[in-house]
Amino acid sequence: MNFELNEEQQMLADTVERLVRNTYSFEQREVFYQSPRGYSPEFWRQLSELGITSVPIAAEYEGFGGTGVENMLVMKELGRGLCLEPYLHSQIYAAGLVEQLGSAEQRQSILPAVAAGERLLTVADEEAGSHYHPEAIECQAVPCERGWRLSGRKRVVIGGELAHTILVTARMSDGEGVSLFLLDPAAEGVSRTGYPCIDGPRACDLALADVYVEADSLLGPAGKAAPALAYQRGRAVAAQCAEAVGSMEEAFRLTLDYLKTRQQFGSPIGRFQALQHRMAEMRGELELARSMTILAACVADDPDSESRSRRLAAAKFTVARASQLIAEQSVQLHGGIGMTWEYSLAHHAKRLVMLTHQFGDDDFHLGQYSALLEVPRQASQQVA
Amino acid sequence: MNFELNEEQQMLADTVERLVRNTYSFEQREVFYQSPRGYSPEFWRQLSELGITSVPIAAEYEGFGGTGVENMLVMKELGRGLCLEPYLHSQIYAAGLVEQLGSAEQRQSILPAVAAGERLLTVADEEAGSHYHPEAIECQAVPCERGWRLSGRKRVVIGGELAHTILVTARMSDGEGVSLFLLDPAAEGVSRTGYPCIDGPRACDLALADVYVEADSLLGPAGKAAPALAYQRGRAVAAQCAEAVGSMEEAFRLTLDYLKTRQQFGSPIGRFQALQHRMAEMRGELELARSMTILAACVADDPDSESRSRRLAAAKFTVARASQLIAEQSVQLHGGIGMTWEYSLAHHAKRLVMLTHQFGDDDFHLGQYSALLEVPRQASQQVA
Amino acid sequence: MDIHFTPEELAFRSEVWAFLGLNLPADLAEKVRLGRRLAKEDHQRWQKILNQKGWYAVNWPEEYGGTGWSVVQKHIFDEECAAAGAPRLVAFGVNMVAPVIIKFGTQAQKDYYLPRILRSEDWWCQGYSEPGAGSDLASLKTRAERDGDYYVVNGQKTWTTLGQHANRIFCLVRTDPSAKKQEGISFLLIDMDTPGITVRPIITLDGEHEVNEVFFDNVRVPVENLVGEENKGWTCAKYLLTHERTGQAGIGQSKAALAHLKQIASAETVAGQPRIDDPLFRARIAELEMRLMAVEMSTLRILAATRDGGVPGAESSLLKIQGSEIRQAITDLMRKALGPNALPFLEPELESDFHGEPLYQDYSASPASQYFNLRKLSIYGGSNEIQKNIIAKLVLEL
Amino acid sequence: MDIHFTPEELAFRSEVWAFLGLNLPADLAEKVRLGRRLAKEDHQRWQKILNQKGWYAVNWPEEYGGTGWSVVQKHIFDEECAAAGAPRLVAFGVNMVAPVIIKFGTQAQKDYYLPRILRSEDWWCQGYSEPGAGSDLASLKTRAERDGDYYVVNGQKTWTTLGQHANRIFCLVRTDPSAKKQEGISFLLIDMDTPGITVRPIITLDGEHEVNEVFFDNVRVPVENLVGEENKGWTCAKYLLTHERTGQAGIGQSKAALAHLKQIASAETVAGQPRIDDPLFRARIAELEMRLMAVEMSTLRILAATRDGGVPGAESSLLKIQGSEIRQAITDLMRKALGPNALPFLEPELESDFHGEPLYQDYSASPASQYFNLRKLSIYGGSNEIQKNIIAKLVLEL
Repeated sequence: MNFELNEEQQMLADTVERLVRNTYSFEQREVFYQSPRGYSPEFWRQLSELGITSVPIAAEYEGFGGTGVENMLVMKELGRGLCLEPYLHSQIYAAGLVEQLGSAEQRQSILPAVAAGERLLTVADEEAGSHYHPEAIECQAVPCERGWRLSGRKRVVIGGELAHTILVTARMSDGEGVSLFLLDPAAEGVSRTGYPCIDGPRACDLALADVYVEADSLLGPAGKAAPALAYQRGRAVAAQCAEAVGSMEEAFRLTLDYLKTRQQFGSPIGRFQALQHRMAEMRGELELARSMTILAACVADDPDSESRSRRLAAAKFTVARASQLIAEQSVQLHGGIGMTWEYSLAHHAKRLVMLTHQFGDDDFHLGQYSALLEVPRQASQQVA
Repeated sequence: MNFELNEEQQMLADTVERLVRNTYSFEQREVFYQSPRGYSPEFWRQLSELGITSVPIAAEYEGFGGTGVENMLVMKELGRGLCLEPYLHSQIYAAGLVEQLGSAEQRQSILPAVAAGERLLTVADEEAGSHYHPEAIECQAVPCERGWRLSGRKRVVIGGELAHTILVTARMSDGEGVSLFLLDPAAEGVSRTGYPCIDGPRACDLALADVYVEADSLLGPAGKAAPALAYQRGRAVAAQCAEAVGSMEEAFRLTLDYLKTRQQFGSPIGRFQALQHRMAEMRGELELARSMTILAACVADDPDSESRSRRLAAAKFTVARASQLIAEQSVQLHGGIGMTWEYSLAHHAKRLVMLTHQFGDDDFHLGQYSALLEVPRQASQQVA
Repeated sequence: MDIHFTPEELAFRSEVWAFLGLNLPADLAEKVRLGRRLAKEDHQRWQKILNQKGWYAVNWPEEYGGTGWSVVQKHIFDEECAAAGAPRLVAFGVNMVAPVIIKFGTQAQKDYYLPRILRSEDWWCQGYSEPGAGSDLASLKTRAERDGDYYVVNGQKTWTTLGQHANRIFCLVRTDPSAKKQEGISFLLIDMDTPGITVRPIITLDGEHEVNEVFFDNVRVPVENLVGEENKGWTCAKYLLTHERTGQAGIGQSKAALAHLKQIASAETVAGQPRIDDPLFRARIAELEMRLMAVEMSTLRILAATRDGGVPGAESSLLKIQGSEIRQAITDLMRKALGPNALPFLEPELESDFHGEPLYQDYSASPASQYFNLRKLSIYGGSNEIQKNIIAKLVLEL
Repeated sequence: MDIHFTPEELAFRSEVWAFLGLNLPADLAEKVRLGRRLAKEDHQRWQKILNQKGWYAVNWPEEYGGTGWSVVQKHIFDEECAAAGAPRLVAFGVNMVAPVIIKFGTQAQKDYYLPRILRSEDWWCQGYSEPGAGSDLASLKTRAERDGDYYVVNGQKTWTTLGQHANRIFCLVRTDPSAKKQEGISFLLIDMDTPGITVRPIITLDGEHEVNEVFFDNVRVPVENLVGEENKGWTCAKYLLTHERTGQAGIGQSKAALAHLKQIASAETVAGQPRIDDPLFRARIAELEMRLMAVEMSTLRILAATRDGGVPGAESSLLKIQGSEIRQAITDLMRKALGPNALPFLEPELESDFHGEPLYQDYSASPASQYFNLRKLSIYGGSNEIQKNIIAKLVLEL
């Protein structure tokens, strides 16, 4: 057990930190947000030039071959900068699914381009009635000659407007289970309705009206995608925790600065003990969130197990609770100014709260953990 | 709707307040606690002389005919004084069961003596595995010639050592449902193991080994005691809320005084903003507890309904949460001195926390309320 | 002591209910239910309907056109209005500046302003906060210097809610710069059309234009617009603050919001099962409903204990804290009930005049926005921290 | 960065586990599991077993008889000890005064006291708090006046944990009454047998005799019992406090307590259904277990980041707060798991030598008592409020 970054990891963290700091000022972010794509293609190009887009991809597909720890380092800085690019959904979540489920051919044809930042992926796995349960879907895949026809509606596909390939979940009409398909969004019958999410990144709803996909667009065995979805959502959760920690650190820093400078009743408001204690409590929760994010990063690539699932659920739960606390309290401690669009803090608050609406909120993960709780067997005999 | 006490009610409150203040100093209470009975027979005699023991009993049984509001006024003062007498269990809960379920003869033979403070009752309705669910019992009543034989074990019968009559719940061996029996604790086969509870009053466990009770000891129809138990537990809950409010008010007062006098770092500790804010929060919760106690008192004698049950559950929930908060924070704000046996505050803290272990704790009542939650019908059609 | 409604109170409830059924425009109620923005005209339309019935100036003394209702009646009225989806009244005119004018104003001020408020001819906004004086209100810097029959006002106000609609503003200004903080402040009524006033929007984190900055550049205000004595404006301010905090408890609003939450949690399903049937989520709603019951009882009890028409002193701070916290908690659960469906930021669907097909459900666009918007409740009207200071000082005497 | 245990660490865990299996007396483990009082002899027995193995003075430098273990090893050791039911070590000697003597003591003090601690020949207690100086420790008044080769000590200490067992006490005393607060304080080692010392029990709300008052009436203490320089005792005190707070995190204890909670919640049934299967109660346990996981990771991370053997500075305040809160939360749920069965106050069943039949279950007597007893965790060692002050000042620089 050790908590130190090695030299390479420290360099990676520094590189991303510097890039974000230099190109992603809050004013720039607002420009990116208002632009048609909703993010910065230029920043994405820089990320790919520096090899950052390749970090989560295995070396055999021209990636950097990073682990959960490297993903954490990248995501933390993207979180600090409130970056709008679909790194998590494309490079980590979707690419992870391709790597885990794809045939050698599928992987070779997709992943190098993803690593190079040239091909954007995303996953369409939420529906109106699924609420973080990827198995609770209604979208259907009906087998047809040399392929399938997909029908249904997908909700809130992050980065879905610009993705070159969308990994779509569907229920097999002729059997049990959930399958994953590689979907070309230009295919006939696909329609996308785009919008910004309240925390910044753009997403879309996806309507599939008898969309034909070829046989080789099936990713992994038919009807058996659920374990891979669960596993890769675990990796995504770990990465998202890091994003939240980056954003929390920044929100906390802004608030601490504000408390030291804002004068009321003749002194900096940070002199008031009630606010000091609240900051101490927030600092404590931030510390726990950091620790659980490290834990999540370290187990993200472990083989699937109940222990891994428990730890990832605990990480997301802890981080989600801390995120909401720090979001709400940072705004509260700022007063009105913390609620204004023109101040980055307000956007950190939105990000921190709305991140909990992807991959499960605190209650969802509390439920997951409860279901996996280790309970003593025949305890009554033991203790009675 | 009005929140004012009438003149008679105000007089009642003042009378009990004065009596408790004069005879139940904390030092005296310790003497009563250490005495063999564990409370003060003399104080009980005074209560009966002033007619206080008769307050909850209907006028036709030589009682005062008080409502939930009068019970509240009495219990609040008994709570403030941390009184050890079994007023709640005998005069309110058990007497209420007799009044609701008993035959005219049973009522006439029991209640006047109870009102006069000469006959003590209690209810044995908890078992090791019942945890606030009076229907989840195993104690059995087997019919026999001219009566029943009772077998089983009862837990934590408050005031059970000294009660002249114990109302015992049992499951009918020949059918469904729970029955209530009037038990003479001197009957053959009854054994009692007495002990103090951690918050002061004494209780006992009760073992029933084939105890014979006569036919006329059945209270109400066989197997049909559950609704009356639920209804009377509601009245007890309302009264217990008042007891808790009395104790909370005293704990809060002691803490406020302490904050104003205790010096640390060169000023009274009540000058520290973090402690001020905590006191403000406690004051807010106390206010809510007071309000819900009034609500509970006002609906306690309403006809049974879901609305009454919801309000009583909400009252107990609110009061239990406030009780624990004020108990814990009063101790915390006092520091070590708040944990010493020789200071009344510590005993208020114990009382406030352990009161939640009778008639259901906060989680129990949260569950009750959840089950009774009014949910919009076919909401999806309405709102979609 | 009896918390049951009397037959008279029940009859009053029926009367209010019947009135709302007949007179509350369905399109307005629909906008309110769905959390749409309300246009100025929406508010005015409803104010005029209420005024016609004589139910607009609920808190005024009868001789000025008030209702003379008891605390319980006012509560019933609020609750029924909120349940029916009536627009929440914008308080600045009818419930903020009016009580001040009634208590401290001259006869001429009463004669002029009160009827205009009743008839919705004036839209008032509040000039209290300044960039350097938020929670520390008394440190305000906007100056008013006497020049003949005028005050000349210079300075800046901020967080001016719905100032973009207003034709009048009531302001705290500093008339004696040499006096200490609370002293030297006066209470002025200012016509927003006066030359030298500029209103600049502040966009909040939910993308809304609800608050503004107001700049005063040599604005000439007639001296007869002074309310009360010069340099005694803090008295008006304090009086108004307890009114404001009491109004902020918002029990009726919270009850309506909770009902809406339950509808959303029943409509939103996971694998076909309504969210409200999830034991944990149901318990969260139950907990909130119980707390709201307690806050409602406390509000009624505290208001009933006051003598002067339902405006308590320092205890109003308790109501403000608890009322704001519960409204925030309800929007928190509303957002959570939607799960991923809370993410889209669909501004057009929030517009007052949106009549299109919603992307998902008609209720889905507003919960997240409202959650963020209502962070303001614990900040404005004296932050909840300030309220705790007040309780510690005035109630607990610490 | 890797949170997995290395093969060496796993081997170490096995070694500890095997040692405990062979050497921890079963009767001791049983008492610990059931929350019984431990007698002085119980503690000493276990200390001697550990010392024989060389595992008693875990935190000392190797040259004095310490283990030289890493932070992770110490954590594994704590966790295994707690899981096996080993008595929690009484810290005052081995983990409190000893590090101070090692860091600030004379060679003679080291030579004399350290071996006696290792061999359990001395039982130390702590003379810090005074009736007028609780959280404000530096305002202490106990005086030590120089008289030849002696200090003459007068005053009173309080909250002296297990002082009734102790033959030695380390004290903070005021040696220069004219200096300001922290200055003028010295650190003295005092033999409890010295004439003039009186120990008086304080009974706590759970009926326990765990703490004491200690009175000093012209107690003559040789000057060679001074640790460090005269009037520089505050340096020792601060050094010791970070040690104390770090030790108070008590992760191993919390894990063992949580396991016990789960056993109780599985054994306690309502209508035959284990409490742990109630969705709400299960969620409460799950929430606590997740939090404990987070606190454990944080503790390891913070300790690992320190260089001098696992004693962080101001961040130890975070560990103290979180560690104490979680232990309190566990006993809270343990009490609740028992429902009405938590009410009986069965003191005899808590006695070290109780061998009778328990009234209900063998575990049922202690949870409520422990819940009340552990209120102390957020009070002693610097209250959690004081810890927040420290964080605000030293970590956040507010």
